[in-house]
Amino acid sequence: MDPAVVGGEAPLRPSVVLPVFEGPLDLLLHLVREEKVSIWDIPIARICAQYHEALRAMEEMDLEIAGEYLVYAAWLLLIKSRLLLPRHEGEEKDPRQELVERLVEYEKVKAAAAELAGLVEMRRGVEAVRFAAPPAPEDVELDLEDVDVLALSRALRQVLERHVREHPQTLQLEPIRFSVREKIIELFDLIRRQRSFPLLSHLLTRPDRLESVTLLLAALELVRLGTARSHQRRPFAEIYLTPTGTALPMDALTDA
Amino acid sequence: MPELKHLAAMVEAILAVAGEPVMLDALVAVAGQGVEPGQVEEAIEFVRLRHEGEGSGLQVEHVAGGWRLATRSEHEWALREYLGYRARARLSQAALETLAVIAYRQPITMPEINFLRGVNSAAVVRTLVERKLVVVAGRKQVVGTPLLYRTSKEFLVHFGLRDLSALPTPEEVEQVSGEGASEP
Amino acid sequence: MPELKHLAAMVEAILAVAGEPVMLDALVAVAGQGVEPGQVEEAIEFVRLRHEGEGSGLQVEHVAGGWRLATRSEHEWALREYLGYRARARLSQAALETLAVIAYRQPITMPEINFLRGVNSAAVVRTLVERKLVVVAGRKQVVGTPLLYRTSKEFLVHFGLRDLSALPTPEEVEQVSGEGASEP
Repeated sequence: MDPAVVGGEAPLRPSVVLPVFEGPLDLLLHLVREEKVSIWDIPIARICAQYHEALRAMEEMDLEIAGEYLVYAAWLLLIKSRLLLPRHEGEEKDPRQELVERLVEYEKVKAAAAELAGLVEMRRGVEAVRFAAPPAPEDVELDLEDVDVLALSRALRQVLERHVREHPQTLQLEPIRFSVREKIIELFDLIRRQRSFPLLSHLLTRPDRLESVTLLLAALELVRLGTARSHQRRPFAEIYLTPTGTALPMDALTDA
Repeated sequence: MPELKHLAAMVEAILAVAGEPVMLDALVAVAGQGVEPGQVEEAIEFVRLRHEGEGSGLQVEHVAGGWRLATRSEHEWALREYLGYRARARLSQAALETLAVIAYRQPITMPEINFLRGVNSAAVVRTLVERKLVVVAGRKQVVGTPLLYRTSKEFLVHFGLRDLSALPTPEEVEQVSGEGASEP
Repeated sequence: MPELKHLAAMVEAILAVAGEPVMLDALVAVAGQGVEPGQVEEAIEFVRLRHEGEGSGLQVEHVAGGWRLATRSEHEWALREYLGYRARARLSQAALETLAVIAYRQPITMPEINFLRGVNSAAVVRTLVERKLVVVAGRKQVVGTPLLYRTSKEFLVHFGLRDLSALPTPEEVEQVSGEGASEP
C-alpha cells in the first residue's frame, strides 16, 4: 500500500507520487484488493476506516476532493452502522449488497478500459496511408454517420456568430409592413410544429427589426390568448414557447 | 536476405505516410546506424519492382530528387469515381451549416437561409433535398412566394430524434461541447 | 486471371487514396457494371495477401465495416523517427473508462455513465465528443429527456475494430480482470 495515500503519515512534499484514483469506486476497489479479501465479503469497518484515512491523506496533500468521495464516505458509515444493528434472520438483504454490486460493475468497467488500452497499444505504428490523390470534387470532410445533433447545433451557432459579426446593428432593409395577425398565424404554426420554439433566437435572427418587433407582439398576443406558454430558465436565456393545445381563435385576431 | 526485405518494408511504410517525395538521405538516417546508402537504394529498388508487377495499384516514383509512392495513372478514372461516390455520402461544412439553419429555423425560405449564412446556399440546399434530409414544405405567402424548406423524416431518423423539439438547446450544446469548442 | 489482378490493383489504388475505411459497396459501385461483390471481395483478399508477405510495409485492415490500407505496427519506430515525435495524444484512464462504459452500454445517458463510474464524467465525455470518438444518438424518453451517447465510426477505426461486435465480450474481459474478485 502506498503510504502517501493510506498510511496516514503526512508527506513532506505534496508532490510525492500518489496513485491517482478515478473516483470513490476506484479507491474502494484498491482498498479491497490491498486487503486481499473477496469483494463479496468486505470487512466494512476496516475498509471504512481506510477509506476515511485515504481522504484525510488526500486533504493533507491539498488535493481537491470531489464531492462524490464524500458521498461514498457517508454511505460507508451508513452501511457500517446498519451492520451493527441486529438483523432479522433472512429477511433483510445484506446492507453491503448495493455497494458490492456497484464495485463489481465498476471492476468490469476497469477491465474493459484496460482491454481498450491494450487494443490501442497493439496499434501503435498503424497509420493510414497518405497518398497524393487527385483533388476531391468538393470539400467534403464530414462522414454523415458521425455527424450528430451536437455538430448540427454547433454549426448553427457558427452561422449565427458569423451573421452577427457581419451584420452590425446598423442593418437597414427595405421597410416592409408586417401584420401582427399574419405573424400570429405564422408563429402559432411554428410553435405547434416544433412543440418547443426558441423565440429569442428566432427574433434575433430576423432580417428586419420591424419584423422582430411584430413577431414579439404576436408572441405576446399568443400567450394572452392562452394558445401558448412561455418558459425561460434564467434571465437572458432562451425563451421557449410551447403550445397549450388551445386552438387559435381566428375571429379574435385583430388586423394590426 | 531478410535484411533487404525488412529494409524494403520499412521504406515502403515511410513512403506511404510521407505524403511527399522522400530523399535518400532521410531514409538512410531513419534506417539507423550500420546501414549503407547503397543498401537503402537496393531496398527502394525492391519496392519499386514489387509494384511493377501486375496486381499492384501503386508505383514508386522518382520525383523532385526523392522517392514517393503514388497510385498508377490507369486508375485515375476509378479514383475520381470513388471520390465522387464518397462526396455523395458525406456532408460538407457548408451543407452541415445549411442543414443546421433549416433544422432550427424551419420552415425557412432560400432568401432567409442566404441571409443568415451570408452566402448563396441554393446548390447546398439542392444537395440536401437530393439526399432527402430536407424537403419542400409549401410556399411562403410573401412577395415572390418563395419555397419553404423543412427537415425530413429521414433527418429525424438519422439524428435519432423523435421530433424537432428533441434538438439540443443552446444550453445543452454548451454543456457538452464547452465554450470555444465550436472549431473541430 | 487478369480480371482479378486488374480489379485488385484498382482496389489497392482506391484504398491508398481513401485514407479511411472503404465499404465494399463503394468499391463495387466504382468497379462498374458487371462486377459482382464477390469478385471485389476476392480482389480485396488478393491485395490483403500480397501485403502479408515479407517485404511489404503495409497491410489491409478490416475496420469500421470497411477496408483500409495502413502501415504495419512493426515500423512504428521508423515512422516516428521519420515523422518526428508525434505520438497520438493518449487517452487518459478516465477517458478509457468512460469510453468503455459507453462502448458496452450504448446508447447511454450522462447520469448512467456517472452512476457506473461513481464520478461526474461530463468533462470526460466532452473530451471524447471533441475527439470524435463519441457522438450523440438522440434522447432517452425518460424524465428530463437526457441526451444519449454512442461510440462513433472513428472509435472503431481508432481501436481497430471491424464493428461493435468485435469488442472483447464481457466474459473475455472478466477473464482478463480475474483477481479472484468476481467469484459469485
